[in-house]
Amino acid sequence: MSLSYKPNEMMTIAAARALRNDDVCFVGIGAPSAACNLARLTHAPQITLIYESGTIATKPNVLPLSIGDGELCDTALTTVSVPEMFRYWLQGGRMTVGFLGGAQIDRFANLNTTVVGDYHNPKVRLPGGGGAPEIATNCREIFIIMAMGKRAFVDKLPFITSMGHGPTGRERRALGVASKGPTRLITDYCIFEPDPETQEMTVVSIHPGATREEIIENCGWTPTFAASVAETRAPDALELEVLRDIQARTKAAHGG
Amino acid sequence: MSLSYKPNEMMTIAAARALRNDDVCFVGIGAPSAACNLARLTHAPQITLIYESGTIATKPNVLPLSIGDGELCDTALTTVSVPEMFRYWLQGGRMTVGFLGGAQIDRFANLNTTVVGDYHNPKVRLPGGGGAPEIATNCREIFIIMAMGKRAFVDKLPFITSMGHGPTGRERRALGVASKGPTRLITDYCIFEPDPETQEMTVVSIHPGATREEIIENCGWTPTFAASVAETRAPDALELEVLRDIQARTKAAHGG
Amino acid sequence: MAKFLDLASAVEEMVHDGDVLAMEGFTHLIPFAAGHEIIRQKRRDLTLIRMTPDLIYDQMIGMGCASKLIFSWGGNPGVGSTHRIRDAVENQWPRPLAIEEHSHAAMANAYEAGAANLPFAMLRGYIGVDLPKVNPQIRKITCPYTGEELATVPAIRPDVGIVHALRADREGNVLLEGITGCQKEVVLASKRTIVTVEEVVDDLRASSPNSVILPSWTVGAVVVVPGGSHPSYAHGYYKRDNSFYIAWDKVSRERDTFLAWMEENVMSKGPDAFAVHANGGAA
Amino acid sequence: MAKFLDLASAVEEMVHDGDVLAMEGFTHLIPFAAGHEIIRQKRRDLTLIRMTPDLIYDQMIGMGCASKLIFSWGGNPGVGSTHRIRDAVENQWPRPLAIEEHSHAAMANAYEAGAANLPFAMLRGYIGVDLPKVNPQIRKITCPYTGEELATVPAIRPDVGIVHALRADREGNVLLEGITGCQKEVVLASKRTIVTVEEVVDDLRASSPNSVILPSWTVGAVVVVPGGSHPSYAHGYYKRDNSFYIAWDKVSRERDTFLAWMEENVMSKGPDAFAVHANGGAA
Repeated sequence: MSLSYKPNEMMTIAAARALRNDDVCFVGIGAPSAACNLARLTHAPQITLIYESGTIATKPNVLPLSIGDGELCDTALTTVSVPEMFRYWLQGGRMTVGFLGGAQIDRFANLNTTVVGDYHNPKVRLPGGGGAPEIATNCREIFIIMAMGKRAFVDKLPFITSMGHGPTGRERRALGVASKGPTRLITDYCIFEPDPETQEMTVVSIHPGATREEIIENCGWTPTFAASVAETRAPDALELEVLRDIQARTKAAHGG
Repeated sequence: MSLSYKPNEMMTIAAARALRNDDVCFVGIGAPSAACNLARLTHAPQITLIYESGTIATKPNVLPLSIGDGELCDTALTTVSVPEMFRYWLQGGRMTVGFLGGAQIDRFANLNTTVVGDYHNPKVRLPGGGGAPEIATNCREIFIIMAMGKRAFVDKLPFITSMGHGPTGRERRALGVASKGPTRLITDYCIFEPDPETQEMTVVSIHPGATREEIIENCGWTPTFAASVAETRAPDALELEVLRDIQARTKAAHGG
Repeated sequence: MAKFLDLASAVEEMVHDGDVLAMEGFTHLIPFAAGHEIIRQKRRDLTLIRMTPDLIYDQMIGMGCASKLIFSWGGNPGVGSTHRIRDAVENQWPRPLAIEEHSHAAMANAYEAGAANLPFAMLRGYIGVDLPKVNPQIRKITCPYTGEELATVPAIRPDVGIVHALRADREGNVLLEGITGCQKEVVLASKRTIVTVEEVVDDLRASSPNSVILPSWTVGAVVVVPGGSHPSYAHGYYKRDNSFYIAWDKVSRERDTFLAWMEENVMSKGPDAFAVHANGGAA
Repeated sequence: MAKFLDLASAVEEMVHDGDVLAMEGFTHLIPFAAGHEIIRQKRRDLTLIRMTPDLIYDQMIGMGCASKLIFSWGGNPGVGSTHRIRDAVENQWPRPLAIEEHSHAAMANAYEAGAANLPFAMLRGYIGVDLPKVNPQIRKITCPYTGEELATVPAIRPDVGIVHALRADREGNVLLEGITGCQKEVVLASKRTIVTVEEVVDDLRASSPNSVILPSWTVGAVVVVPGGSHPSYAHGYYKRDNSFYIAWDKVSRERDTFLAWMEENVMSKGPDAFAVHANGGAA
């Protein structure tokens, strides 16, 4: 008997699976936070989650609405100042994984969360980079979670807020950045990984029920598919239950 | 009836009197620590004493042997890390007074606590600068407490560990250092203050019973006396009692 | 030594038109009551500095207090846009707003450098990104030992720094606990400072010898405003009002609903209006 | 994740001949037991880093473990000289000792830069003094905004960092409290680390949400050595043995009394010998 679930749930669950028990993860708010906590509550109970508000090894019972909800501090091993967080912990190179989302992404996993249109005369002003520019280079590798769509997956970014593999896929290495950059892009249709040669994000796994045509349709560039594309394992009952549980607790807690 | 006391006690008491109730004082170990705590226990109960171990607004009952005795932390308002102490508190420019001692001093109140003889082939290796080089420039003014003698009060320092007014009295200003530097030098015979023109440390007050001849005899340069030289007020009963009390408690506590 | 003042007097004395003003609190302890007082006193041409402008600057900018914003992430956390800031940037309403934009890491370092009395901060950052192309304050320096290049930003040294804290003792020593953000740095980096607190107590009840405490002589004015951080929160006093953040999206989306809300909840109220939130239960 | 090891195994695994080794603890929490184990294991050619070499490096240098010392204040605090260090510097006994000398401010900043993964530290320091003339590692940098010159020193990134802490939990998370010195920085700046602790407990008993805690995954080896900081001290466990510091002056003044003391108290003992000091009463 197959379970019923939404594409968004598949995305979060696929993202959670990418995390390992011994990861030290710098968590962005929203979908990354849901994925990281799902991992912690299922296969990776020892994972260390760190939020930029300074909370280290936090174990929230409800998902925070903001990056600094009291729940994060109350359940943390310890909480440090924000300058210390960015200096000793992020720049210190202690994070194995940085988990990012964004408004727009290109084929080399560069992200834009700053502006659509001209920077000085914007069409749409987005929130800005926050921690992302330094998360992108100081974590050992980057996972990105984003729902697909032509306005989000674009051929050319109007602004690079945080670097993936660079505008042509070569700049990251050329700049001498030692960390790996985006190694996985998890969407609501599929999973991308960088091609070892070109660094272009390439479809390596398609979620059950999704098609190549849908992926092409929702992507602003012509996506490349790996020689061998897997089918993503469908969510199992435990994954769905834990995810829905924490989301229900979260909704009740935030009273939104 | 006059009280009996030692020159060393007069020195500590004269130094304590220089401190004000609203001073924030960076305290060196030894004689400075005794003077600062004597001030706190007599005329300056609100004085803020800070030790480089990170202890802020500490109120020790016994004088610490080291700069980081537990007593300092136990009685402090709060204790910060040593990098924070040197960055936010000392370099931050928050100290009104830095209190220093030294092995050797010259007429412009430059201090040597590093080496006698050639640096690379030393005759006597002294402890080194510790906090002094930056205390000397980052505190608003500097008080120095040192017992006189020809080996300590020298015509030319073999090594400048911390700057007073500079080798010729002009360098401090020329380097653009905004803080005042040494404004008072308290010894077991007298008190020196810098001449407003030349910055040479000049005798402005002689302790009861001490003579100009003794001062000249115990000074490695020919000391200048101010046009009007005062007589230092002798220790009063309270000052002596409090000083001897804390020193007795200290001796008992350290078991030395 | 810190002076104990009421909020109106503290803002009158410390905050002037044209000041560079930093109001910090990273999600936690955001000084909303002080922001409202600045709006009521109609300060103008402020340069506002905050890593996350949050609703407090959305309100101040929407009410016309600021001519410039220095920031690193400008949304309503977990909800969406700060509409009033967007309206100012995109449509110059109610007045034009210049922006100077950084990353969180750069701003955290810039506060740290300000507290440490350094003229600038350096970081391993801004690599391969576009912000340095549009922000000339982001520069480079070369390590004198390894030849590596590092990004630099100017230290933040505000005219005025305002933070909210948990409590003060009778001498004006101030205790912070929980998510302390950049609040210590802001107070130490600013020329003048206001600290609003939940309460004044005989004993600070510092839980650790290493508690985050600002000595009285580092603080300009201490102002007691129970609940003064709402809809942000105060660790151990009351929780973040996440439902308010969610509701703000609708209030702030249009100019008229925003102005009506401000009239009702800010212009015609005083700091006492925050007290009701102090009784919202322990966080 | 931190491994729980006995002291001999931890030193064997982590500390090698020729290593750059920092053992910190600013008066408080100096890791004496670990120093003694290094002496027993006869490590050689170490570059030793400590702000205040204190008796621990007097002992290690007197026993011939080091070829270089990086420091900022080299006395026996409140007592006088560290005679064994002086003998090494002045008379090359038992072997020559190169020195690299800094100020406290510079070293504190250099540890901080190491923890922050920066290649160097900058400070307002070394103004008008002679140390830069004899230490070529002290250099200058110009502020890209104001043109001011600041002093620089290289970041400290030791091969091995060793500190003593109060306690660890069963996962290897480590708690510090009281005078924490540069200990967090040393652990975060070092490639390999050993943390000796007074005890292992089920619950760290952190008194504050902002307690100074090193997560298990930042620590290489955790070693339980009750009393392992004596004659330094452990906040809440036992006090500084000031009389030992005073007595050391006489023990260390002559080579033969020093060697006899080391034979009796270090070479023929093990880490268990420190346990007696753990029962000296709460600090």
